[in-house]
Amino acid sequence: MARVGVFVCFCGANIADFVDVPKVVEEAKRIREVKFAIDYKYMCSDPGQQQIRDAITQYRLTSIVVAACSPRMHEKTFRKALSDAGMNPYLLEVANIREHSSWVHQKDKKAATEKASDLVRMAVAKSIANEQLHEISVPVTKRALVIGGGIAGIQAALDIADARIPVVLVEKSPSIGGKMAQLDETFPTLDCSQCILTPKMVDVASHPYIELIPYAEVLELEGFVGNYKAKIRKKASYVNFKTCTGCGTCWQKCPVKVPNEYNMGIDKRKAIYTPFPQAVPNKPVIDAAHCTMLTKGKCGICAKVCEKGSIDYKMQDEIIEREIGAVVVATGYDLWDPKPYEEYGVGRFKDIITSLEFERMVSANGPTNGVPVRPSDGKVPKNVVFIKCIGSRDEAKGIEYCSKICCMYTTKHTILLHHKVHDSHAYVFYMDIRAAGKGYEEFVKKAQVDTAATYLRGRVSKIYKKGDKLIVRGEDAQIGQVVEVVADLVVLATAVIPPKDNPDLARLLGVSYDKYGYMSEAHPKLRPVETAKAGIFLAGCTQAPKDIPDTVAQASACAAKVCGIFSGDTMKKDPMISTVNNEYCTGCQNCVKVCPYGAIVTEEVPMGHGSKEMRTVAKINEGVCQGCGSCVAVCRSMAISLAGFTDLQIINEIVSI
Amino acid sequence: MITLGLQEKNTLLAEVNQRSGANVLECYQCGKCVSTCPVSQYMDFPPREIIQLVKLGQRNEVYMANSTWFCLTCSACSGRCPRQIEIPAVMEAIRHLAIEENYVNDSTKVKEIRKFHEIFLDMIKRYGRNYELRMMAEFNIRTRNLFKDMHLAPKALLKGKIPLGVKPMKSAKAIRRMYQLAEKLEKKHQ
Amino acid sequence: MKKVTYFPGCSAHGTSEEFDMTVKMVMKSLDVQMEEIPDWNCCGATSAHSLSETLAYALPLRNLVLAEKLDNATMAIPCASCYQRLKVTKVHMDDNPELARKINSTVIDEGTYKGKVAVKSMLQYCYEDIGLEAIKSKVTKSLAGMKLACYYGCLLTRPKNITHFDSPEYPMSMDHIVEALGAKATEFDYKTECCGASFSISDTEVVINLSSQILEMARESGAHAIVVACPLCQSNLDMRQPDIEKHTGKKINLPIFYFTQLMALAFGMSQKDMMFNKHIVPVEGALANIGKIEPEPEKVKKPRKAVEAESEVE
Amino acid sequence: MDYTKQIQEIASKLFAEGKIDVFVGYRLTGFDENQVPVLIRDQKDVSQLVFNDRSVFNLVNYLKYEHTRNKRVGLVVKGCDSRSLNLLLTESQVKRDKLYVVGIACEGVVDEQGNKMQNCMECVFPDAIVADEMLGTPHEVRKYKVNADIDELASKGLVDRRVYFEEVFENCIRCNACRHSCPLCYCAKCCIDQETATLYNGANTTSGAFHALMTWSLHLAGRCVDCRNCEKACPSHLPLHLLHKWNERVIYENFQEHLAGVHEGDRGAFYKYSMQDPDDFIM
Amino acid sequence: MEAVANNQLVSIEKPEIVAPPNWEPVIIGILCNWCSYAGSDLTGTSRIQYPPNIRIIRVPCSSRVDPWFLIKSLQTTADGVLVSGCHPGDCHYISGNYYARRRFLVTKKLLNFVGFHEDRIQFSWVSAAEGPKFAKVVAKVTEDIKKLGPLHLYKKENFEK
Repeated sequence: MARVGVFVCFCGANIADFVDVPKVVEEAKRIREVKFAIDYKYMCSDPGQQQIRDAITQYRLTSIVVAACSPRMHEKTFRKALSDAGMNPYLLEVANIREHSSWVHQKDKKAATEKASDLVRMAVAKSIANEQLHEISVPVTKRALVIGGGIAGIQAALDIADARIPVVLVEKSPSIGGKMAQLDETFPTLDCSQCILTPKMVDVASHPYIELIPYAEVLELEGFVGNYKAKIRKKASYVNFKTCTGCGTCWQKCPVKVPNEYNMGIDKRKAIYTPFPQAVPNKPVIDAAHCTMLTKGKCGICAKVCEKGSIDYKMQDEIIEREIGAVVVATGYDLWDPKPYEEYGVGRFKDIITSLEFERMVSANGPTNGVPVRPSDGKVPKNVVFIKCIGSRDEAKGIEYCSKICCMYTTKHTILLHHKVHDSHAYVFYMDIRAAGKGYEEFVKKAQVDTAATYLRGRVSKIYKKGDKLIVRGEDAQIGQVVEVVADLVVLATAVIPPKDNPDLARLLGVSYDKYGYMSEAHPKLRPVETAKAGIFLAGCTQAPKDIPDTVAQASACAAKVCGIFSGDTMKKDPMISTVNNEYCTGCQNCVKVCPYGAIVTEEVPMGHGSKEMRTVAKINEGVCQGCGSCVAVCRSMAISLAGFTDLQIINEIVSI
Repeated sequence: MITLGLQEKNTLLAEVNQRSGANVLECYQCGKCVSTCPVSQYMDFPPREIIQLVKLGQRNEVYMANSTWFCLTCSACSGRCPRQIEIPAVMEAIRHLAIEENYVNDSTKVKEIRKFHEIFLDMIKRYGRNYELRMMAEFNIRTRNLFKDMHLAPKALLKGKIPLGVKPMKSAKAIRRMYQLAEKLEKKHQ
Repeated sequence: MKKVTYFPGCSAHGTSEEFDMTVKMVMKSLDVQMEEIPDWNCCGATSAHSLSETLAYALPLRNLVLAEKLDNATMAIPCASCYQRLKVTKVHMDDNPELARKINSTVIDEGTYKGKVAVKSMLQYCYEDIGLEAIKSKVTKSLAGMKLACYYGCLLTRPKNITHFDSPEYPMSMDHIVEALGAKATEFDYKTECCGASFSISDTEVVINLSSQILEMARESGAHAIVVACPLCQSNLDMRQPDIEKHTGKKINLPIFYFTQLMALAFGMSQKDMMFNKHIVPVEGALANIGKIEPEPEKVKKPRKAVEAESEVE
Repeated sequence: MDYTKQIQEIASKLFAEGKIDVFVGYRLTGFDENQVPVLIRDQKDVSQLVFNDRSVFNLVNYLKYEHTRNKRVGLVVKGCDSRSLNLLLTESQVKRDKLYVVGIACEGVVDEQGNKMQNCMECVFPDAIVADEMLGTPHEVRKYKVNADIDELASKGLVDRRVYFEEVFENCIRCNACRHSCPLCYCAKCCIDQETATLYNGANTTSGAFHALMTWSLHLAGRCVDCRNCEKACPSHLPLHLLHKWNERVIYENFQEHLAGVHEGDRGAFYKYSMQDPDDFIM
Repeated sequence: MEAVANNQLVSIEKPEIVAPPNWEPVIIGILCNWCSYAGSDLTGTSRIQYPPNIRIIRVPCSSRVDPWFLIKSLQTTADGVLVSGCHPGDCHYISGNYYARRRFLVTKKLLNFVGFHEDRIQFSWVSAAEGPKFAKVVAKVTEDIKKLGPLHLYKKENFEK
């Protein structure tokens, strides 16, 4: 016979003013199973909890009902009180008589009291069916996987490795460094991007706890937090990294020229190449799509000139597996292709370039030796028009959101332009200047005052050609007039978008992503680096556009979260998960089909006791199950039940009203 | 000066949105429409400002502005609007509302434009089709500008550019009936 | 033989008689049979939708209803303004059956609107239904030597969600057609700027201002003439050209052709039928360029490369 | 439609080659022209087998009993039967390699009075979908038709329907013949008999019948293939097909024209979803 | 899709038992933990008032709701049921509500077919931020069921509370 204790809370006046608390206690006492009922001013306070603890021992209670605020508020508190008194904490039920009664029926005390009594009775009925549950502990593999080797991935990998946790860093391209390696200087301090990034890249390569796998991609991730298994494909580089010294003879002699991605296609690289001089690892790879030896079987020069014999045209992709405990996703961003801006003549006019192209031009190691030039005739431009919000904040042609960094990098570009071409003039068409950040507004002021960049408030409506100039037409809303700027060069601040394959990666990882393709954080405010899937974290622009300081901060936060998971040898997990009753299971595997986490597998069990004949039944993986109950509702034979929300508990609630 | 906060509710906004099917609240004043509009320089308020005035509920300014009459419905603005607002529809909605509520902009230009449209519609009512020469002549008479475009006339007529007659429609009656029914429908609508 | 429903529009019997004539000639030679909508009426143009929402729909709807009585899948309209009104009406009626029923009540004597005829501009019909190949095959007298600025105006490609034809900013269909005729289309950035349209009569100042910019940009592009597909554009650019020249003090002298006139020309038809005499700006100067092929500036020939396109080999 | 000879030959061949342990078919009742299912275990009994338009029962049902479990089985299936077999295969209840399926391109079967069965008149897939061997000339896939009884009942008022079904549930005697005859009801212990369910509603009452039949029809929603074994088995002659056909219609019309057991691997409408599913009934 | 339009089967259920004076319906609300239960909590913290007839049961996800909970509720204590979950696409458990939505539609139609008024079971999507919406939903459901009167159909005979 169940012995239930009921504890009704006044919550100061919050409940007591609108619900007749003594009446609720009285009603509770009339329930057969209730052996003890009491009210108190604040049940959650220490004296309140003490009453529960005392009553448990004194009345030999088998389950507890607390009628107070929402269980989302204090369920944990009261569970703690139960376990302090030596009782299984999952024998607690909370009747929510504050949010669901006293606060929402303030005009009708009688009805509110009646409802509170009903809620208590339901909780009592449910608690009778409660079972003792025990936290599940799951072993942890202490190795982290970082996907993406841009500044976010580099920072996360270094921070985790510094805590002496092994890290596997997988990078898609031949070198780590990411977008930051393409930048000339960084706002708002105008630090040289290479100067601050390269030391970190070298650290990654030499760190004893980091395994760097460049030119590779993640193929599969299975398992659950603490126990993932990742399949990684190492793309064939056709160069044996173990013997290659990175001397550079091969790429000097290679006859095939390909547009150089690192310089946004402004100049050419070879078919065997390192992306840029400071690349880490500084070993070349062969671009299989363009190498004539690999496409047509002709050439073979690099193999001839390589003294170490490191070139291997027969190399195949290799698939490796790593056991890991947590994942940091840092896949970065792409830039939006401005082709839909037909009114600007994008694609028709050579002298319209994107900001990253401009960045490469003004970069000291860039294709034009740090001087911006007009692609059409190679002349140095005088009047340069910068147009912001290309694709950003434009749901008609691009995306709805603000890309966050364009205001600042455009400001930086006006200053860099002024530095590189002293007699130039920058015109900036903007809609708003979003300069919220440390030193950002001062930086904008510097551009507007020191370099006298002309800021025009409005979106450009049309660009057309007159002679060899581009005429840029837009409204300056500040004077309410249409203005036309005669420009030599137009720079488009194109929007930040997630990498094209982000959704694929997200699906592979089992992480949700938004309509644009950014991966979704678990909570926009309180859990900004976690994903809804335990053990997978987000750093940098893979979650949303952000600048370098924010990216680095988020990467370090990810590292802290990873270290948190790895702080013990096992992890604790809520026991409210599904279990299978083998006796009833028919092995139809509907549950396997609907489980959103792949937490259900099958196993073979004997047909009957001692029987040799086997049959298939479902089996829940405790570590993976999140306790949604989807499987329970599709189980026709009612073989699966969800601890904490069993059919019996819910039916008890329904019939006891 | 415009004083805000006196109106109980911005009914203008609701009416314009309802009539046009657009939502002018989406406008974030980027001004792309203004520099796109071929006739914004002739307008009292270019499209961006008209929309802002609608948002501010300034019925008189909006209705009395010549902007809506100057709109050529060339749809260049709406094609480029980043928020995809159907600006020509907004302009049309305002124009119809102004006509219905008897706001009359009596600047010469607007009067001429309006007269032109009225004569044009009248012409269709009478003949079912447009009769260009008569149209031009009637317009000049009604706007008391007898000699406008007279310098074009000899050349145009001589070259047969503007023919002297028109092939009339057989069932002009059907058109007149359409006009009556349309009028009735619009009355009911109001 | 193709069959198509034809809606000539009021101006076909007035200012753009030459468009109407050449369309008929060209279609005949392309083996297309045109059936004129019996007893069509004016589409209402800008005036109707300036003053009355109902009439703006009712006038075109009557034509749409009449067109359904002919048994053709498509209707082709030479006048851009008529095309726009009919297409807008069609799209709105198809989207909103309630509205369609309401407007239909004003022309119920003619029948019930079903929405089964596709509405296309003559340009669209030539480009999509006839096709460049068919046009090319009829060319007997190439227009090589002529440089032409193709001017589309507002209504043929805009708004995109109504017309669903070509680019609203930088369309190329007419350019492709004139190139199929042998002429060269110039890079012309004012392709879709407005000429002033219906202000032709009511506000000449606007028309002069807007048209002059278009003419100037066409001149700048190196064109010998402008090609249009809209009677109103033609009349604004042609008839107002003397005024514009007087106003700006610059000689322009750009004849304005309908694209069908040039098609007829290239198909080797008699110049007399094309009614070039109706043009205010004389066409002879521009037509004199036919056959005068400028020698291409000779390029310094580089040694042929082994691998072209994406990559190259030194 | 009479394939008696062919089936006898096939069964005899299968036994001769040692390919099967048991053959599930039909035999005559012995006192009239109607038929009952029969399990043939020996080649010499093959002559008992018949097949014509009186072969109404869905033999797939016999795959769930011990007699056939883990044995190599030969089986005759019509269009509707094959769909239920498809479902059993998908739900891992039978192994395809242990079955030899004789598929029939079915012309429709008749009831005891010799009238064509209603479900045959509305049949969408008359030909067996799963088969090792086909008999008869194949048909084209037909258009889905809404059941005539459903149409009639749905057009009545709510009160009429309630009165109608109250009588139906009142007449149920909870004998469970329906679920025993259903090839898709193969649970070791039916949920309706489990403690949680019987706790408040186990009795043989109208409300108990209501609860049992509702749960049963929902478990078969999107899976029922309309073979009407249940109806034939029901001693109270309840119009059980109404519940199934209604669900089938709702599912067909709302969930991308889903029909049960048509595709291999398709578990039924409740085990998949689409973004286009109707949402307008939800506030 | 149109054929079983949502209003097609609704007609008035004839109440055989006349509602006693001061009769108040009992409505069972089954809410998912992450969106609707949180939303109902927000209704509370915002002090938005709604009729007191609803009794709330917490489940982890709307996909936990087995149709026979609804049948059982109507057979035993409830005059009406409301099930509420996360908006499509917002499910805490990724896809639970999509499966649930299918079951709900079929259950609702089936119960209507055998004689229950359609308003007896209702569904809603209420997010954790939609406190006011929850109050509105409850008010509407309560009002609908008050109009229908007490439910007596297939009630468990001699059921003792």
